[in-house]
Amino acid sequence: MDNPQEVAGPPLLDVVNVSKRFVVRGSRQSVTWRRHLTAVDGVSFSLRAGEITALVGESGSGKSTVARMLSRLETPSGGYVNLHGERVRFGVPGGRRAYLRQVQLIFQDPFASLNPVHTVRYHLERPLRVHQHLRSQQDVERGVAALLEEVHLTPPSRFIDCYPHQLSGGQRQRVAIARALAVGPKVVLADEPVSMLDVSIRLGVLNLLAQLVEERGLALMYITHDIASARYFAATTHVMYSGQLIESGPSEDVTQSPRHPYTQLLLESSPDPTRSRKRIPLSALEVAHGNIGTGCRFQPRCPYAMPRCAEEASPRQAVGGTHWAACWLLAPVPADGQ
Amino acid sequence: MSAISGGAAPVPVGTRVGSKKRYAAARQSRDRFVRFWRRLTQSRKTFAGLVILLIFLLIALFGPWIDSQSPSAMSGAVLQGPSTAHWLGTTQTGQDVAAQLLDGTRFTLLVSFGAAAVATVIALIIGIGGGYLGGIGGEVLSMLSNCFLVIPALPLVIVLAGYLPNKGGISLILVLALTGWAWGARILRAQTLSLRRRDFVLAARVAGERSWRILFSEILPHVMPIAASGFVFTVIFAIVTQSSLAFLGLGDVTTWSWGTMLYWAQNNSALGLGAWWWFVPPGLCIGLVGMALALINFGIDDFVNPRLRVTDLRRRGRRAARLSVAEVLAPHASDSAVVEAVGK
Amino acid sequence: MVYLLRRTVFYVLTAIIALSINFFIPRLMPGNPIDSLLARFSGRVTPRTLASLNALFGLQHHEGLWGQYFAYWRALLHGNLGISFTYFPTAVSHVIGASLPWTLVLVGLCTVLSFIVGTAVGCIVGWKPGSFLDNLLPLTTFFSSIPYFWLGLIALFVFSGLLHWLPVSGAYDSSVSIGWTWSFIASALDHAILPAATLVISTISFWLLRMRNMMVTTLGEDYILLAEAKGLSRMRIMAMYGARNAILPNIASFAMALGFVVTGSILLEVVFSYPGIGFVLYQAVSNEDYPLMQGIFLVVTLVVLLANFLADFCYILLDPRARDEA
Amino acid sequence: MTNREPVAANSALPRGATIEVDPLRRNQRPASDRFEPLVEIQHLTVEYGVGAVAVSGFDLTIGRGEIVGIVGESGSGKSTLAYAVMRLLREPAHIREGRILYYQGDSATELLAVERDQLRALRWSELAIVFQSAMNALNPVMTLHAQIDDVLRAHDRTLTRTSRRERGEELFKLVGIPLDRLRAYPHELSGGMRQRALIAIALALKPNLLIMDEPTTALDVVTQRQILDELLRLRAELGFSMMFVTHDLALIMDIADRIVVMYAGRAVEAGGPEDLLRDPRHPYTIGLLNSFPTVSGPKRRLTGIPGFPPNIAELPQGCAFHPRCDRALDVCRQQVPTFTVEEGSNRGVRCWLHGASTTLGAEASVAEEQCEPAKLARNQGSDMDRGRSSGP
Repeated sequence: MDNPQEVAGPPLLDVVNVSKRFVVRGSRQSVTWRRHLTAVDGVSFSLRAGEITALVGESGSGKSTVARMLSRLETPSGGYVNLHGERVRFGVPGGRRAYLRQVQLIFQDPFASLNPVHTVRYHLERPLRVHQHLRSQQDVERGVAALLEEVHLTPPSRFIDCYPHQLSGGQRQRVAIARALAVGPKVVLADEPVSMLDVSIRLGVLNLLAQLVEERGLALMYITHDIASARYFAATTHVMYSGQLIESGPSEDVTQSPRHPYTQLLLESSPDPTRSRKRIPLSALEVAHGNIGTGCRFQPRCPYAMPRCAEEASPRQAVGGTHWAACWLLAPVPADGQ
Repeated sequence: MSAISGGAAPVPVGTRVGSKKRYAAARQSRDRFVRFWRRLTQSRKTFAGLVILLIFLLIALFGPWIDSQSPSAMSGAVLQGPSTAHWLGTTQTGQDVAAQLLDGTRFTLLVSFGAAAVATVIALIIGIGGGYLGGIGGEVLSMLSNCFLVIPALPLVIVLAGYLPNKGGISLILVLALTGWAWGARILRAQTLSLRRRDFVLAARVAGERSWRILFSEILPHVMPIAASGFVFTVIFAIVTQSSLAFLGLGDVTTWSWGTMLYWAQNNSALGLGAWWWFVPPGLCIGLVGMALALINFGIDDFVNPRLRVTDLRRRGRRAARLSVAEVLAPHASDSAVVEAVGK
Repeated sequence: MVYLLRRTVFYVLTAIIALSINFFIPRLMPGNPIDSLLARFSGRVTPRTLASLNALFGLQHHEGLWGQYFAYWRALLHGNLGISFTYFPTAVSHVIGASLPWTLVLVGLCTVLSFIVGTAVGCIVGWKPGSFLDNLLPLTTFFSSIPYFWLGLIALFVFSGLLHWLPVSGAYDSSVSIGWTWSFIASALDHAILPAATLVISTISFWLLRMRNMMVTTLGEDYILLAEAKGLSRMRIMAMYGARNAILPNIASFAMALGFVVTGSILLEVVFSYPGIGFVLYQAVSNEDYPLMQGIFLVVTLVVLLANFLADFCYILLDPRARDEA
Repeated sequence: MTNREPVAANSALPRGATIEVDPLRRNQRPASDRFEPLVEIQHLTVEYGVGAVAVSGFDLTIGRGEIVGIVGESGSGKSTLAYAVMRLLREPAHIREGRILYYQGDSATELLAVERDQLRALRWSELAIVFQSAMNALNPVMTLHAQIDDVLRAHDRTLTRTSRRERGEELFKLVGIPLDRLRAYPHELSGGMRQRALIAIALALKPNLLIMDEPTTALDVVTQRQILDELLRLRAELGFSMMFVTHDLALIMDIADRIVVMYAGRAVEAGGPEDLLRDPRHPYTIGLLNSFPTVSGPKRRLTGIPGFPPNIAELPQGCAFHPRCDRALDVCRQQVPTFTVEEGSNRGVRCWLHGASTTLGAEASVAEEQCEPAKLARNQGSDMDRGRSSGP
C-alpha cells in the first residue's frame, strides 16, 4: 500500500483539456441551465506507468464520465488524448479495439458488470481470444487459469466454472479485474472499484490493484469519492468539482495541506474518529450546481467567496512542487494591496 | 501480458482441456435452460398449462390416427348427440364432429404457432435491433411498432383477408404475423434499451466485443423469457383471431379448423337446433388452449419478475422458502430491471 | 406539456400511416375487385359517385400513384368516404355515422366498466397474493381465452333460447322509437345486457391479471414499507401507495388492450345482430362492399387513436414524473 | 406480517430465564444515573425461512436520548434488526423468539405482542424509521406535503388542514428544506434533499425513537456530514433516541454514544466510541479499525481482514468469525462464546480471548445453536466460497 515511488518517465496516457457536454432536454425546473450539461470541462492530467493516480470527487462531479471517455464508451466533445505520445483519433474504424488493447476499465459494481448468464470462464476467455488471438483451447484454458491466479482466486479450477451469482462481491470484482487484465492493457481505469464492497474486503482488492501496478507496470487511474483511500493508495491525487479539476498534487500534500476550499470541505466531512473535528461554516450548504457562468463553480457554496470569484474562475495557482489549486485565495496579492 | 504469454504459470488443468471446455459450454446454455424449465414446472399452474398444451400438441400430431373417420364424410346419421359411434355426435349433414375437431386441431395449432413464430422473429429483429441501435433508425422502428400496436388488428385482418385471393394456411399465417408482432417488439425494445445501459453490456464493449456479438451473446439470453412470453401471447392472439376470421366466413371454409367448425355450426344454426355438441367443443378447445398458454405465461412472468416469485413462495409455505432464500435475500440481484422496463 | 405535444405528433403520424395503409392495401392486392364490383353496379352509378370512388380507389388508372394518393387525401379531408354498395346509394360516412354511436356506447362503457372492476379486483387480489382469491386467476384466464363470439352465442342460447329472459338480437325493440323516452332506454338496456356482460367477462381478466401482478410488484417497494411503518390505515396504503402506483403501467398499456377489445366487439355485434359498426363491417365484408370496409377501418383506427390519446392524458395526470419527462 | 406465534411461546418461559441471558440490560448502560430505558430488545432471534438465522439472541437496551450505533457488514443482520424493531419484516423473515419492550413512563409495551391497531398507533408517534434510499422510500406520485400530511391525519384526526400545513412547514424548516419544496414531488429533489424530506417525515409526530437504516450511505460525504450534523442538532433539540444502523464504523464513531458491532447476526462487541477506538477487543473490531484509511494524522498500517463475510445460511460452527481470525483457538471452532460484560461499564465482548466462559447460560445457547439446521442454500453470493471452505 506504500506509495510507489515517483517513476519518472514520459506519461503513458496524456489527457489534454478534455470536455464532455450532454444535451439534456429541459425539465420544468431549471430549464435554463439544463439544456447543455457540461459534465466534464477542460480536464487535463497524465497517467504514468507503475503509478497510481487518484481522481476524487462527489457524485455528479464528472469523474465517471472521464473514465467513460477514456474507455471510449463516450466520445469527448472537446480536447484530445495522447497514448504513448501519439494522439488518439476517436471514431476511426478499427482504432477502437487497438486502443482498448492498451486501456481498460474496471466498473464500480461487480454485481452488474458481469453478465449473469455467463461463467467466469466465458468472461475471461473472450478478451483472450479477441485481443491475445489465442486460438487453441489449451492456450485459452491456461490463460484463464493464469489470470485467476493473478487475482488470487486460487485454485482456479474452483472458480472457473462458476456463474457470477455464485461468487461474493469481492470475488466478482476480482474476476472483473482479471477480465481487464486479459486484454494485456498498459492503462487501467478503475471506477470506484471498491465502493460497492464490504469494508473488510475493500483493502484486499485495493492491495491487489497496487500489486498489479507494481508487477505489470500498469498506469492506474483510481476514481473514488473517498479521499482518505486516495491518500493511502495513490501517489498523485486530482480533486474534481462540477466537471473541473480544482486541485491536484502529491496525495499527501493534497490531503494534509489542502488549499482549495472544496478540498478542505471534503476532508473535513470525511468521517475520521481519530481526530477532533473542526467545523466548516455552514454557508457551505447545498446549493444547486446552477448558474454556471464564467465564475468559479464552487463559489455559490464557498465560505470564502469574493466578488471576483463570481466573475471569473481562477487559473491553476501553483502551491509548491506539482501541487496546485484553482482558487483566487492563492493568487499572489497585487502589489498595491487591494 | 507477461503472465499470460509466459506460460510459466502453473496450470492445474489436465489433458482433457478441450473436451472439458466443450462440455462446459454446452452445460452453460443447458444450465440456464434447466433453471428456466425448473422454474416453469415448479408452479402447479404452469405445470397444468404445459400438460394441457402437450395433450393438444399430441392430438395435432396424431389426431387423424385416433379417429379414422374422415371429417368431411357425410352419413345418414344426422344431428345425433354423442354416442360410441360418434363420440361428439354428428352435424346436420351427418359429419363426425370428433373427427372434425381432431383434424381441425392440427390446422389451428399449425397456423397459430406458425404465425406466432414469424411474429416473434419480426419482433425480435425490430425490437432488439431498434433498441440496441438507437438513433434515427431505432426511432423509426419504434414508431413503426407503435403504429401497428395502435391500429386495431381485426379490422385490418378483415380488410386484408377480404382482398386476399388465396385464403390458405400460409397467407393466413402471414396476415396474422403482420398484425401480431408489434406488441412483442415494443416490450423487447423497452427491455433492450434498459439492457443496453447495463454495466455488463458496457463491459463487453470495453472488452472489445463487436456489436453483433454483444447482441447475440450478452443481450439475447436476457430477453429470451420476454420473447417467450410474447410468443405465447401471440399464439393466443392468433388462435382467437383466426377463429374469428373463419367464423365470419373469411377463411378457407373447406379446411377444417376450430374456426370453420364454428362457422358451419353457426351457419346451420346448430344452437338453435339444440346441437350443443357441435358448437361447444371447438369453442371449449380454443378456451382450453388459450388458458393453457396463459398459465404457462404465469410461469414466465414469475421467472421474469422475481417479486412475483416471492408470493408463490409465501403460498407454499416454509418448505418452499428454504429453496429460494437466495432470491429473497437479494431481491434486486438478478432480473428486476425487467419489471421497470416492461412497466413503462 | 412537451410530453403531450410529442404524443400528439405521434398520433397524427400514426393516423397518417394507418390511412396510407388503407390506401395502399387495395392497390397492392392482386386482381382488382373494384372493377368487378363496378360492373355489378354499373347501371346505377352516377357520375358523382364514380368520381368519389375514383378518388378513393383509383379505379381508372390514368393518374399516377401519387396523384391517386393526393386525390385520396383530398376526398378524406372532405369527409368523403365513397358510397356504400350494401346500402346503395347511401354514403359510407352516413352509414358509419348511424352505427358508430351504438358501438361507442356499448363498447366504450363496457371497456371502462371492465377496466374499473378488473383493476379493483386485481388490486385486492394482489394485495394479499397467495390467498384463496389467487385461485380465481385460472378461471378468469379461461374466460378471456375463449373467443367472445362463442361465449356470446352460448349466452344467447342459454338466456334467450332456453330461458327467454333476454332478447335475441338488435339494440332495441322495433316497437319503440329512438328518443329519450323511458321505454326506449329500458329496451336498449334490455338488449345491451347480454353483449355487455359477455364483453366484460371476456376482457376483465386482462386488467385483473396485470393489476394483480403490478400490485404485487409495487408491494415490494420501500415506500409501501414506509407507509406501513407510518401507521397508515390499510385502506390508505392499498389505495394511495399501492394501487395509485400499480395502475400506471395498466393505463400505459391501454393501447394493447383496446386493440383486442375492438376486435372482439366486432364479432360480438355480429353474434347479437347489434347494429353497431362491427355488424356493419360484417355486412360490408359479406357483400364485398370495399368502400364501406375501408371507411370502417379508417374510423375504427381513428377512434382507437383518440382513446389512446385520452389514456395518455390520464397517464400524465396521474404520474408527476411523466409531466416532467421530455 | 410478523409471526407472533413464537413470541407467545417465548413469553410462556419463566421470565427469569430471559433476564439471565440479558447482560446488556443489566450492565451496559452509560455510567450516569439518568439512564432511563426506552426500548429493550431481549434475546431477539430472526430467521429467514427455516434455518437461516439473520439475527441471533440479540440483546440491547436503548436509553432515552441515546444514540446507539449498530455496525456490521452486509449479511450481519443489522438491517433485519432495525426492521424487526419496527415489525416490518416480511416473509419469509420472521421472529423466532425474543421480546421488544417499549417503555412509556412506568409501564412497558411488548412490541411483538401488540395487536394491529395498537401497533399502528405506536408506529411513527413513538417509533419512526428512515430508510437508506429516499428515492425508493418516498411515494413517487404524492407531493412531499401529502406524505407528511397523511401521517398527521392518520394519527390525529382532530388536526385541521391549516394546522397540518403549518406542521409541514415547521418540519421542513427544521431539516433545512426550502418551503416551496413542500409542493414538489420526490423526483424533483436532489438526493440530499430527499433524504432530508424523509427525516422530516420521520419527525412529524415527534417520535421517541428514530431508527436509521443507513440513512446517508447513498449520499456524498459533504451532504452526509451536513445531514449528520443536522441530526445531532435535532437530537439535542428534540431529545429523541436513535438506533443508527450502518456499515461505516468511522462514521458511527463520530456520532454515536454507544456502538454495537455485529457479525453474522450476533453482537460481538459493544462500547462507547472512545473505548472501541482506543481499546478494541474483538478481533473483528480490530480488523475493521485496521481497514479504513484516515484522512488526518500519520498514515497507519492497514491490515484489513482476510477472507470473506460468512453466509448466514451456512455459518461455521463455533464463533462465526473463527475462519477469518488469526488468533482462533480450538474452542472457537466448537462453541459460540457468550457475550461477557465488564462490570460497571457499558463494555462487552463476545470472544473466547476475552473472558468468555462456559457458563450454564452459554451451554444452553450453544446447544440451541447446534439444533439450527445450517443447510440453507445461499445468500447473495458468498455461498460458493463458504461451501468450499467449510467443506472437507
